[in-house]
Amino acid sequence: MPTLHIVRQSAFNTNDFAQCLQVLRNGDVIVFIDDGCYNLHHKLINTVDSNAKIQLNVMEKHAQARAIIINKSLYTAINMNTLVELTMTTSRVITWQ
Amino acid sequence: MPTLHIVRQSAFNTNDFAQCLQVLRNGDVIVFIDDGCYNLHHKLINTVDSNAKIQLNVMEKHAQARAIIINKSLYTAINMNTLVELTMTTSRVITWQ
Amino acid sequence: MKKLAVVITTPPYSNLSATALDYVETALNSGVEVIGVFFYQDGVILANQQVQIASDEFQCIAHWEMLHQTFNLPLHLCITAAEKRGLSDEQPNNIHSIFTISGLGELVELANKADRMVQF
Amino acid sequence: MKKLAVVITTPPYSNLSATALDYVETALNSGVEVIGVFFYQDGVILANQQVQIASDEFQCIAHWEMLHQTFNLPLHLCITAAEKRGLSDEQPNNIHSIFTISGLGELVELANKADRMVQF
Amino acid sequence: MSHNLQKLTAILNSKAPYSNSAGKDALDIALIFGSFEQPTSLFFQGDGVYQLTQAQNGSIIDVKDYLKTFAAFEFYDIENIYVCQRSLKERGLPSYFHIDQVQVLTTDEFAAKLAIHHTVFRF
Amino acid sequence: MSHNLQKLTAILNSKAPYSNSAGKDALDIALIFGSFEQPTSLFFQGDGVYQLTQAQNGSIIDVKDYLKTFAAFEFYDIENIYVCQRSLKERGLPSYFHIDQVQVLTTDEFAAKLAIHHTVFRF
Repeated sequence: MPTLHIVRQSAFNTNDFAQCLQVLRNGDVIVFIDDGCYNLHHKLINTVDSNAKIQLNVMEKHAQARAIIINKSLYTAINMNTLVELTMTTSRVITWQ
Repeated sequence: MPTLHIVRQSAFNTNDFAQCLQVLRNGDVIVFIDDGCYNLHHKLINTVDSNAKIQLNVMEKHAQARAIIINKSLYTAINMNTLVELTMTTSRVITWQ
Repeated sequence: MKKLAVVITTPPYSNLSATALDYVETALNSGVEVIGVFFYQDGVILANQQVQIASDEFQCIAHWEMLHQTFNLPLHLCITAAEKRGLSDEQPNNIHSIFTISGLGELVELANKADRMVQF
Repeated sequence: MKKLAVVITTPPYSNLSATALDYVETALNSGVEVIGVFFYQDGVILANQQVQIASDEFQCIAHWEMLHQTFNLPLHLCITAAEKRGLSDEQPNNIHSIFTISGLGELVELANKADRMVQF
Repeated sequence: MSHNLQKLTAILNSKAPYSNSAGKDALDIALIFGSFEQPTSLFFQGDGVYQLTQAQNGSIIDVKDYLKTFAAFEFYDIENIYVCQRSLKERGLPSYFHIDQVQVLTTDEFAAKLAIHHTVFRF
Repeated sequence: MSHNLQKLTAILNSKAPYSNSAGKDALDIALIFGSFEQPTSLFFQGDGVYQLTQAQNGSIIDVKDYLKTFAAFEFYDIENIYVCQRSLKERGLPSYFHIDQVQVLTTDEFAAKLAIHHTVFRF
């Protein structure tokens, strides 16, 4: 029953991503889109428990527009089709904006 | 040449107050209004250098509406007339919203 | 086929609403049944016919119109949120005709019928 | 007497704009010369005549109208920001008559003439 | 209207009550879902917990005090009201509120409760 | 129009460029002040520093790329462009930018520069 978390805000600017991290559960899926892509380089990302099997995805074109480099060993770069699929294959969606 | 800093956002929610603190100079004046009143109980307030003679003011009715208790040994409770006066007696105003 | 409903709360002059449009269009093109898009909060400003966006900027509304027509996509406007922002169904040339005037009851309906509800 | 100018960027359906109104009214009542209020960003929505606020909620616009009339207070509407949000000076019943249609040049003028410029 | 009583809706409140209209917009949704007899839970996290603080008074700052309407939740059968303990602690807030039936949950409990809902709106 | 060349205006940018229209709204003000020959300085702090990042491309996400207009600052005699070093460091950003003439300042220098201006707009 994983939750899809769509993260749209920069953690450098607002508390939204920190709140998202508080409700993360094993097997949940995160997708960073819009200004959420800045979180790839925020220290909060290091607090994600590596044993919790959280999938970390980034909307590739949103990162690219912002000249944000995606470390592909940590993040999966996805497109909008994959986000639509993830919406349907997870059990619920929370948008952090 | 003190600056008047009008702080309108909760530091629990956004980075604005942290940015305000970065540009504080000796003798500056802070007024917490609107959701800025929540900052009275945020730990960032402790980073204000007590030697820098920063005046800390709170819009009393804004705090009261939110049931925020004002520690009057630390903060001066002011009304809107005082905010207008401070606008004129300081050298510039920055609104953090 | 799974049913999707979308709530849009971000204003048309922000790129956030272009993302929402991109998402809905991608869903429709990939065969997902989008049972409705509900505009709430600042999302309602999109429905204002008088909105003027510089011609060299992205024309969000024209794109929504195309989706509405191509896929028969229902676009629901929350009238309470709209009235707070100066839209009126009693004035001419005000609310764009591709929108259905709705209340929050429609959101209940969408939440009930959809397999998944996503907020943008 | 010192001259004050105010820029308002917050929307009328937020209490932040009530604070702005309170500030301007207090300044006027205490004898400060308010040379103008400039509405920008979401602040422009206040000028939309079609905005409907429930009758038991605070009627911001009625209060601004009173200040405008009592103190001859200039209220400048940034037309570019307004057009992005669906206001139009070419439509009837659209922009409230207490506002002057202005451009950002007016903000330069206000910044020049005022002893102090405050943003709300 | 098709009813599906198994479909649970959560409304997650993250904004303080007055400077932002999000709290009121979320309340309107909660009451509509309640009036259509949809099972609906309310969650308060981050600055959203300020919506539950006792002794607030919006009338001082010209806000029509929508927080008072929270007293109607029982009438609408909205009985699952959860607040994040960590958010309260971070803000130095007590665990008593202006309405009854508020359950204070640890982050794990809060996350687990949220995860039983089919739809989550966040304001 | 009455000119007072001594009156200095600062525009303090605090928002990232795309999801929020604040950067564009601030740019419009900067260019108008510039065209009226008002001495105007630009400050970038917090997420505002992302407006200066090299190699961005808004066209990928359907944004008309107003950042390109930054190249016109010189033409408008907007030559004082300051960025907060601490904000850059916190975000792991380098000290090179898509326009010239950007001065990287320590927090103390940044604060001191801001304090010579008569009017400060923050977006």
